Amino acid sequence: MDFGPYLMLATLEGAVLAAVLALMASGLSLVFGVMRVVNVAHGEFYMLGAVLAWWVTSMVGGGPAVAFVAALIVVPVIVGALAAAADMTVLKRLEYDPERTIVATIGLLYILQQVTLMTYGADARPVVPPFNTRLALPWLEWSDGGLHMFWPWGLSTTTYKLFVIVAGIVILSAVWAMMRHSRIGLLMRATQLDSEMAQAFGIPVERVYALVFGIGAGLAALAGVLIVPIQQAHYLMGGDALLLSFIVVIIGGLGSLAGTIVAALLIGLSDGIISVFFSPTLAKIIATLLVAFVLVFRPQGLFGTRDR
Amino acid sequence: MSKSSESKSAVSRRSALKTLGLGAGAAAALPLWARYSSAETAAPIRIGFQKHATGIGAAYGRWYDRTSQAAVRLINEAGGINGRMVELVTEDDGTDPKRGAEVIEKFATQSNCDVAFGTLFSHVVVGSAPRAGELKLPYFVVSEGHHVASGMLNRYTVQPGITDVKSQVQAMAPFVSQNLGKKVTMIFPDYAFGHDHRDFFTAAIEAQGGEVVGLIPIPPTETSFTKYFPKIPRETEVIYHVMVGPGVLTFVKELGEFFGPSRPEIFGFIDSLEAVDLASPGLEFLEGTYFWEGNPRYAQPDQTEYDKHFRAAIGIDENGASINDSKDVSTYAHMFGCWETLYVIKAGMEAAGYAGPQDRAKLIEAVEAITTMPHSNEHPQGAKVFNGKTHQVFGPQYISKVVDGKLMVVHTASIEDGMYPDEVDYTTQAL
Amino acid sequence: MSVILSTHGLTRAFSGHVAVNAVDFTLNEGEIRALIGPNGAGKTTFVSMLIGRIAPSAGRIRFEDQDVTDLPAHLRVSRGMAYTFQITSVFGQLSVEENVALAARRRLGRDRVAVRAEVEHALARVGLTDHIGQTAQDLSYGHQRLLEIAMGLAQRPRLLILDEPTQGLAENEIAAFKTLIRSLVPDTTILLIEHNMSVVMELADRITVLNFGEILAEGTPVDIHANPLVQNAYLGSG
Amino acid sequence: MTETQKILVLHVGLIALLFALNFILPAYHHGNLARVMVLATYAIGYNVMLGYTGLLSLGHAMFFAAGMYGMALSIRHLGFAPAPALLVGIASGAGLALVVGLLALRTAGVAFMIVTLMFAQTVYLTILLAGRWTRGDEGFVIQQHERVLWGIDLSDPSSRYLAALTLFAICLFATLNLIRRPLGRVFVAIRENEERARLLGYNVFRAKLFSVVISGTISAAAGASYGLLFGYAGATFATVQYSIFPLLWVLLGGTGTIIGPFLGALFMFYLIDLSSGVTNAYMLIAGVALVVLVMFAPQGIAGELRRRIWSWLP
Repeated sequence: MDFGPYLMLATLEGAVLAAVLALMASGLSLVFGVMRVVNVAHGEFYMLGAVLAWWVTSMVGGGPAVAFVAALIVVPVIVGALAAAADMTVLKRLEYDPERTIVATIGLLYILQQVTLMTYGADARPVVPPFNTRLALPWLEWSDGGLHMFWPWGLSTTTYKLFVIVAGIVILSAVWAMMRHSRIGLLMRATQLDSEMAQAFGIPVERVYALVFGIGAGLAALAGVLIVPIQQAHYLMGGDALLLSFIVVIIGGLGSLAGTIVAALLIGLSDGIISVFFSPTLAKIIATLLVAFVLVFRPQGLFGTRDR
Repeated sequence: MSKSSESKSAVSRRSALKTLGLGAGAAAALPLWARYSSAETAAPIRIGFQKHATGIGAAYGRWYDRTSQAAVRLINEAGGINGRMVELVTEDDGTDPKRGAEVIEKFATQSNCDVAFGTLFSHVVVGSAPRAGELKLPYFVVSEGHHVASGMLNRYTVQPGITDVKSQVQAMAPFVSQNLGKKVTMIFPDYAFGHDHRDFFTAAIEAQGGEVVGLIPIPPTETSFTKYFPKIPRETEVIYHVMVGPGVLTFVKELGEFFGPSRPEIFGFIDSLEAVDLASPGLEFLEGTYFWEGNPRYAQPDQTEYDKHFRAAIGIDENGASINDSKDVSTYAHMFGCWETLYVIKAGMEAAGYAGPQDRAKLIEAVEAITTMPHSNEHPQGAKVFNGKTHQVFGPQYISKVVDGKLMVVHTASIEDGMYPDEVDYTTQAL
Repeated sequence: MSVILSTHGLTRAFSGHVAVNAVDFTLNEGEIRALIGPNGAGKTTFVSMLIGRIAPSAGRIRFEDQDVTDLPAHLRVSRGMAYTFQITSVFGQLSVEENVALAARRRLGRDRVAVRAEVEHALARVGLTDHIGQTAQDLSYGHQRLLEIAMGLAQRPRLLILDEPTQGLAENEIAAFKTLIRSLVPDTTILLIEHNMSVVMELADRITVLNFGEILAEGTPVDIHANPLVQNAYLGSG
Repeated sequence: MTETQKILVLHVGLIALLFALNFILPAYHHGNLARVMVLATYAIGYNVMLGYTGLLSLGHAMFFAAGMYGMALSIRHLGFAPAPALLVGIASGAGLALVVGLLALRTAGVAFMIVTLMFAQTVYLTILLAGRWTRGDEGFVIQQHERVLWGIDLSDPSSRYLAALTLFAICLFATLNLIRRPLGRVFVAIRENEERARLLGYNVFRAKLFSVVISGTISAAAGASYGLLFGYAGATFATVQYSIFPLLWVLLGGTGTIIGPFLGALFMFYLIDLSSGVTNAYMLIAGVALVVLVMFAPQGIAGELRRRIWSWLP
């Protein structure tokens, strides 16, 4: 494929990845920002989102669109409630000690993964997208002294992929509005700034924590529901998603929502675009090393500010 | 169908009870020392089944299990091996080479298995085989990897039930170059299994006067693939794809979306869609493309009695799915290997007069002495030629075309198409 | 008397707010100097720059005739500076002995006998000998302050910077502390941030008053006591 | 008995017990224990960083793999004998640890965890990229005749066991000695209070670098030995899972204790082995064990021993 159309295709693909990553990583970032803990089980909430989406869509009749909308609404709530329960039964008792929380969430990771294996099984199962039309895209070329439009081989996307990009933007705007303009958001921000002070001012910090953990997991589940018509639900899908969203959160600066979204765009797009220039595995190595070096030389993230 | 198999198992239970009753009566009549020895010979033959129950191989593991259980049931119904019942001792290896090696040790030294069997994923085989060799535990793998015939493993590791990848790939080249095109672009996973495809197919297609114009290795754990497809050169006449793991359906779907209505010829290894329903959303574009199949998933018009027998025993319908759930698609192209391997173990044990672990070396020699296996209920995939020096079996390969959403065999590659010179002679190694 | 430490134009700004502003400061060898000033005057920031916990925004620091501005903290310590924290900062999980031993060991290395002797000596001087086997976090607050000082002593520093050492000490402990500090000079120079005015007045040879990040006054206790600017600053802030 | 004597009795006793077990254990457990000792050595290496210096790495598999591949590749492609190959493996791990330490130690806390994770991921992908030499994920066998060290066939069960025990004992006593020396005491000081250690005049960065290099070297020694003793090198050992394992073993056994890594590895091995007989989802049991442990016994097995009965446990 010519370079121009190739780049455009890589960008489109990158945008889909970025949308999903941004959702998932903002959940991780929210949890870290407010609670100062790293949730290693975050990828499993994403996986649960996808698996439950399969379950809901195969339960609900009325065509793929209805079933999908049902999944989009029901699944994040279930996963969020599950996460909140885990927070109240486990994390609360650890007093959110950072290292012990990591260990506990590794345990949680295995529990969720294995229970899924025992119930849902080891197969990768597809969900029918609510709509999915292939859109061939045109490209402009300068030839014979003028601009000509043509349709390169393979330059295409699907309506569902475009929907994922839009849905990502809408949901993230909603999260941002919630943080900025709602009472809940205010409570969260107050808790983030100083949890002891917030407690002193009568903010129910424990409930805020459970809520935040639930919302964080819900966002991951939402990402899982959105991706499952493109990929399939599989019990091991959480691992790589976790790794990628870790990268995004770190690059964006821990706990910064805006930074997370910018980083998701950056990682999503570069994942597509680096693969234009290098052999795929080498591209992955380069991308991974880049992230490591960002952390080493700019530990506050690309968009964070230094603490002192 | 299910009814008949139920009544069959009921019969077998009754006959087993009868045998037990007879055995107990006979034992009571014998002196004490004889009772012990007879108890030993009546003890079941234990076959350690290294199962990918968890990890990335789990979808295969489930079907390898069902196939093996069915074969063991039939073997037992027919009187077992050397008059002894056969028992599968199943252990999960987590599709992990370290755990695999531990499981082999457990079979050999803890659960008193006579042989080990059933591994699919190459890295588990390669990680486990050294331990099997050291423990002198016959290890029958069903992996299709070239590791056995390449000479990397040892005298105790045998692959008598499924053809290896080198042979499979080589057998495909003539059909591809003669019917689909000479300029091939390969898409394969960027690890050993994919590299085997790359190296063996490149050599084979060149021998047929074709060439590989593009190589697209896909990193493991990749979940989206569209971004790699633009690397397919325009001159490509045939796309050769082989993928494994949970991302396969996405891969094939995105390949279809990428090309839309205008695509080159596509030839894939069914590994890309093993255990995946061809009627899955997004796979419509596969119509008219070609697949290698180790064993045809869809019952063909000229289906043999052997294939019917095989399907019935495991509980699989004519579309290669579970008879209880048409969406539960089997790993039909590979799992016959478990069945056939178990029958090879049976034949080997009978030829060796196998009585217990002390006869393991004899068992290996007996298996090495096998040369041909006829197309039969024991070998439903087709007749086989076994090479006792390389410990590798060779069988026919099938190429199917997707017609009306089903895989219809269009070409059967002969055993000779897949033959290559020996790379090792395991019989020179000590037992 | 020779100068042991001096600063020239030492400045530190935190995102716009200037905590320490172009301070020129000299400390003579063998003296006891108190650094006082209202809360937020920049005292801790100032000494933190001296020891190397915080990098200055501008200015130079000289210690024993060498520019140490660019040296990391541990190298300044190995040249003979020592610092005790305002907020008790001992190794809580470790024993009292090990806390002091860590302080002594950098200088004495593997010589276990010498380390042990130094530990006993330092603990005896602060009166913690009986607590040698205890875990540091089990000590009372006052004892932890004394342990902190013992860790300072065990380093045998040329210059000992004490950040509010008497905070949380009982009256009799304060008295012992004064005796202890007096016994250190002239081998060790003392720079002491202190709020307890009786300690300051009794101990210090000279006093430097910091206000809004600048030196407001400097002189003997009597001079400072009589200085109207100082009185004003304290009253104004209080 | 003085504390030092008690410590000696306990640890020498453990090694003596393991030596005696060589002669009495049934074959299966004999083999398992040999494996556990090598894995415990890996965990000991990990514990130097986590338990004694307070550095939580999520990428230790890269050191284990560096040892394994340094050893295995020099046998496979350079025709080295086992002894020099083992040295190459250990040196690879030490060299990698030095580089990783120099870079990663510029960060702390969560960032340090992620940086080590990223470097480990890079090493894993590099092994795959170099598939021509490493055979990628499939890995390769180190043949029996290539595993004869000074005339001892390491594939023989008893030799293997004793070799594993030797490695384990060396690393056990080396770390025991380390933490009683000034350098080890500085590690502990950094773990307890890094800023205080710095202001006592210790070069904290250099000490942490030592810790990473020592830890990486021991982990590499374990990786190289694992490959040599069990005859296989594969990329699986460089995956994230193998970075998580030593963390689990150490936490389970007790961070910052000398025998903890062994207890943790042993406990976890048999937990998985026994539970895999009960359910396919044996990792579920591992997960539950982790949650329960971190909630009710955060100090791990040896940590609880120290808290309850043996306060002198190092």
